[in-house]
Amino acid sequence: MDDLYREVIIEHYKNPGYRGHLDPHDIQFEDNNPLCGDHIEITIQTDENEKVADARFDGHGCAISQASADLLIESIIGKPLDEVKQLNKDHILEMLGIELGPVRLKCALLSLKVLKAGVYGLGEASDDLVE
Amino acid sequence: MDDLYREVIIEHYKNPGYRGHLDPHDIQFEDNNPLCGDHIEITIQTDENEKVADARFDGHGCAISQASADLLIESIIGKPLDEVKQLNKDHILEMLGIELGPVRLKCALLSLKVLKAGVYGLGEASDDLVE
Amino acid sequence: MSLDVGSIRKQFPIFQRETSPGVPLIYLDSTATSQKPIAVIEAMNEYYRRSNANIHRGVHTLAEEATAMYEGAREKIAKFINAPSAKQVIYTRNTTESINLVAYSWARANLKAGDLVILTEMEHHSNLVPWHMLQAERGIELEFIPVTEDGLLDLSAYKTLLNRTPKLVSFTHMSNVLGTINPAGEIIRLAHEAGAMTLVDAAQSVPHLKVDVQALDVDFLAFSAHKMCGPTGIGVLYGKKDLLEAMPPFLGGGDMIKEVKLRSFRANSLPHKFEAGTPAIAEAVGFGAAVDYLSSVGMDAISAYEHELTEYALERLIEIPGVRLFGPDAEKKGGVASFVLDSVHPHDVAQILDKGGIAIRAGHHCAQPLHEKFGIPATSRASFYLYNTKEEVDLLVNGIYKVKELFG
Amino acid sequence: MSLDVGSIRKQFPIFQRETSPGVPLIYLDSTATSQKPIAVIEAMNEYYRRSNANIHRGVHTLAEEATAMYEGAREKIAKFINAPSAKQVIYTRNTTESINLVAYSWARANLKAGDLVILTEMEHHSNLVPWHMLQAERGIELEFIPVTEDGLLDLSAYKTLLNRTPKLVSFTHMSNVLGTINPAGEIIRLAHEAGAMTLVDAAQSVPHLKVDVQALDVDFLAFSAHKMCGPTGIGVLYGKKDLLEAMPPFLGGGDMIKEVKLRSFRANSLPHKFEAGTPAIAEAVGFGAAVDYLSSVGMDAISAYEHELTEYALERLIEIPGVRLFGPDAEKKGGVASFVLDSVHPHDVAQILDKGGIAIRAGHHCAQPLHEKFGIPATSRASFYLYNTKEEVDLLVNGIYKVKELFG
Ligand SMILES: Cc1ncc(COP(=O)(O)O)c(C=O)c1O
Ligand SMILES: Cc1ncc(COP(=O)(O)O)c(C=O)c1O
Repeated sequence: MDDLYREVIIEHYKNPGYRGHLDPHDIQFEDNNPLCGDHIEITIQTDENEKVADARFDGHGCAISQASADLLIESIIGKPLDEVKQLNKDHILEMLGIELGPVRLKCALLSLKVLKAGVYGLGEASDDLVE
Repeated sequence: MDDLYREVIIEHYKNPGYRGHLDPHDIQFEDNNPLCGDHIEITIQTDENEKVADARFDGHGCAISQASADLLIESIIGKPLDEVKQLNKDHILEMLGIELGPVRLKCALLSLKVLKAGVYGLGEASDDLVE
Repeated sequence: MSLDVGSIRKQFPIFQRETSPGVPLIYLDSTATSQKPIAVIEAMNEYYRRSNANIHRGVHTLAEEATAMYEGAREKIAKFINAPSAKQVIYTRNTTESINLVAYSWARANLKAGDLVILTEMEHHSNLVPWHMLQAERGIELEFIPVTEDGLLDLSAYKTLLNRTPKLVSFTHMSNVLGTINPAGEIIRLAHEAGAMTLVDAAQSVPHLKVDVQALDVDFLAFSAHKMCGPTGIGVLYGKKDLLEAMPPFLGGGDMIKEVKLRSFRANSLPHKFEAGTPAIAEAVGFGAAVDYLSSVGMDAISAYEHELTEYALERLIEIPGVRLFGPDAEKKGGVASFVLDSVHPHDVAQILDKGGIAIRAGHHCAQPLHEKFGIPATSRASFYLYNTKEEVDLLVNGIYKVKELFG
Repeated sequence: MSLDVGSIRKQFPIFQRETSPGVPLIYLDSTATSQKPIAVIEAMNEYYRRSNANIHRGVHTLAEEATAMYEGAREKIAKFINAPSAKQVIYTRNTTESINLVAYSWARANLKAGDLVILTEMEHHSNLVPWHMLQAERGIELEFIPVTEDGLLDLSAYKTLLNRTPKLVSFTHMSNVLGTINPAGEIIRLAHEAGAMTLVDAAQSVPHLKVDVQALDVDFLAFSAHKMCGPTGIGVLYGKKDLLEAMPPFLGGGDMIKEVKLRSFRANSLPHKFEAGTPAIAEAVGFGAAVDYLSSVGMDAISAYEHELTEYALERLIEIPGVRLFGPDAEKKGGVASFVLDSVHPHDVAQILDKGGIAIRAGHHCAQPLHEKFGIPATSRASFYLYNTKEEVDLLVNGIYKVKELFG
């Protein structure tokens, strides 16, 4: 069991460091995973150098989706937006440190999908963003 | 091979005794087997006792369908129409003396179907007539 | 318990497998799809190894054998649901396609703007979306028999709806989430009195209960092989003969025709009119074997056994602090136990149970509106079939305690 | 011949069978459906014995394995036809359903009364009846590229038809009666120049030739697993991405949705939008194995071998007094030999050959208008695949001589 729900996941799920909503914000996006009703909103403040000055996530869902979101936000603060645009699924999987089947992968990648749709300024989030 | 194409079938196919068309006639019906394009027309003259006075078949198709028609016509001449109405597939199969799969059965029973639809005075021939 | 579950389990090769080394499979997801007995797997195997051919129009030995097997299975299935004739058993891909067939063929020929179709709040998406599509295209109206707090259909509300002279009442015989077994006979009788046609989504009932289409007097009934020990890729639409005969064809192509000209065609007679192209032949053979298998065990024995198992499971589950169960008492339901656990997301419940080899389903189970009604996005669902045991229920309960610990 | 047919035949268990005691099977009916290699049969067997589960929404081990196998097969099939993405590979029941999907979804959304659809006179009923139905419902117009006496499409007539600005050109890549391999690339290019969409009925081409959807630049392409060493019950519709994305859904139900409310739904993304309900999962796994099998033998080697066999067969058949062959020379056709024999009805030919274990097909082969064009109700058809041999052709020829004797 430990390999699936590593302490880091349970910990970030129970005690997220970046849950919240920034107001004002420069970037905002939200989406849900229709398979399970998971919902993630991300708000970002950028600085004059096009870097992530601060960010937060909000929403609800399974441990994997919420822990992933917390880890993801932690990892992007201070990063240039251009670098954030390059993030892919390996980034999330490395942080989680577990293997996931196709269904749970969707949970894990929901926050990244929302993040990239927001940073790219898209109208709709597509799975293609995180493949 | 012999058991399938018994001499009687080849014989009735090559030299049918009752091929033709009666004019005038009291009963006429025709139909085809869409699976293979076989076509059978049957014409009947009845007498005052509601018996088959004379009958003929016409059409084209495989040996089984044409031989069956010839054998069938031969077997009904002189019979009361009420008896003809009772004929079923066993009558044909006995005369042919062979076993047939579902597709060839349709060929063998085409003439009976046409005959019964005609004798019953139906608008359309249905497979149910020969089941 | 009158079933010899030990020897039944031996008929299902999958129970020899471990989900990971040393962890045997505990399969509690038969509502999604059932496992297959050796007789079904072997029937298809044998078909491909000995008799495989295209059907109906072939005169060679293999084609005749394949045709006889394909049509023979239809006879078995007709008998299994007590259909008056095998011609009223139309092969489809699954329950979903069966319902769509009615929506495309019968409904588009018979319903116009403003006509009312009554569904229920506990429908599977398969019995919602085809009607949403028809609503968008045709402007038909939809109303829903409400579900009560304890997971039953509100029949008095139904009677009120019937005053609006619906054209069709389409409902699930057994809910795949709540397990509720709806009083299909009564619902159909009332519908007929109001002049409406009826369609029963029997995806969950035909696999688990004795269903008699003539006793029910149902107009259309849909089910899937894969939920009743049969293969994927095949389902059935049963219909009353006069209705099926009057309906226009649905898919056009080979086999569903009597005659084709360059610019026109004449449709074939039943059941072929609705079976266009090369059908799922091996799957029909497997379906026939599944029906033989279930009949040999006995549907009444299966229902009784599942009932006992469900009663036990509900008792044990409700003991667990933080578990909330959905649906009525065991008396009124089939072998389905859907629940939520404290604030642990069903996906997490299911995934942690899976580590212990326990396969349950988590999500909205293709019944989002029902979940919305209960104010939850998802549930965990354990479901039972003839091969499950009380020991497996105990393992499930232990597993849930472990989940609580991890998230505690 | 670069194929090791001896060892290929060993891969097909059915060739161990006798049609009656002492009479081995000579299977010359692969155009109707192909036989299945052990790898395909075993892949499905193994799926049912180890990994059977419903897909997509399950988080347990079996559901994940089943999903990975189902989607993995889609990737293989996409690669086999060189589709840009597996998302453009929609699973259907068969070629027939694939064409109907285009007729129901794309055509009903895009064609109105008076719009022209061009077909050909050599189409299978599957590529005729869906358009007849649309003609009756919508008043679209149909025109047909004529077939010449030697069984080719009359391309100059086609060019003239193109002046009438058709909306769709839908044609068979290879005729299942004449064997004619149509110049699909050119037909598609000309259609596009005239502003028309294209649909290729590839039921006979994908099993026998290397087909590259990107090289063809085709808009839609349909084929069936059962004709290419795969199982019954599954086929494919390939489509260009923007077209598929713009099309409304066809069947409604589970899996094809993103979200369902009581009174509305949002459709899922590709390919799921078009796959409603529990799909043919085991069949997809078998389809993937079939594509692996054909790839391992090599499509070019298969085509070359079939060509050689067909050339030999046509040579031998034409020698027989009273045999009239249909279709072009071996150069321009696949492994199909359709013929009539004097005044012996094709059903009689087929049945007498069957007594010798030789399985050919007799009838109109679901191409009635083509037969009408040639003024005959039915033909006898022998067809070849990678497992057939020259010895089998010789046995066929001997058998035909016996038929002549019996009817002589
Ligand atoms: C050219 C052609 N098109 C379409 C079909 C129909 O294929 P299916 O029956 O698998 O739908 C066939 C098969 O007979 C065919 O040969
Ligand atoms: C009640 C109910 N209806 C319909 C369906 C759809 O069945 P299928 O996916 O086989 O079409 C299901 C299966 O999930 C079900 O449980």
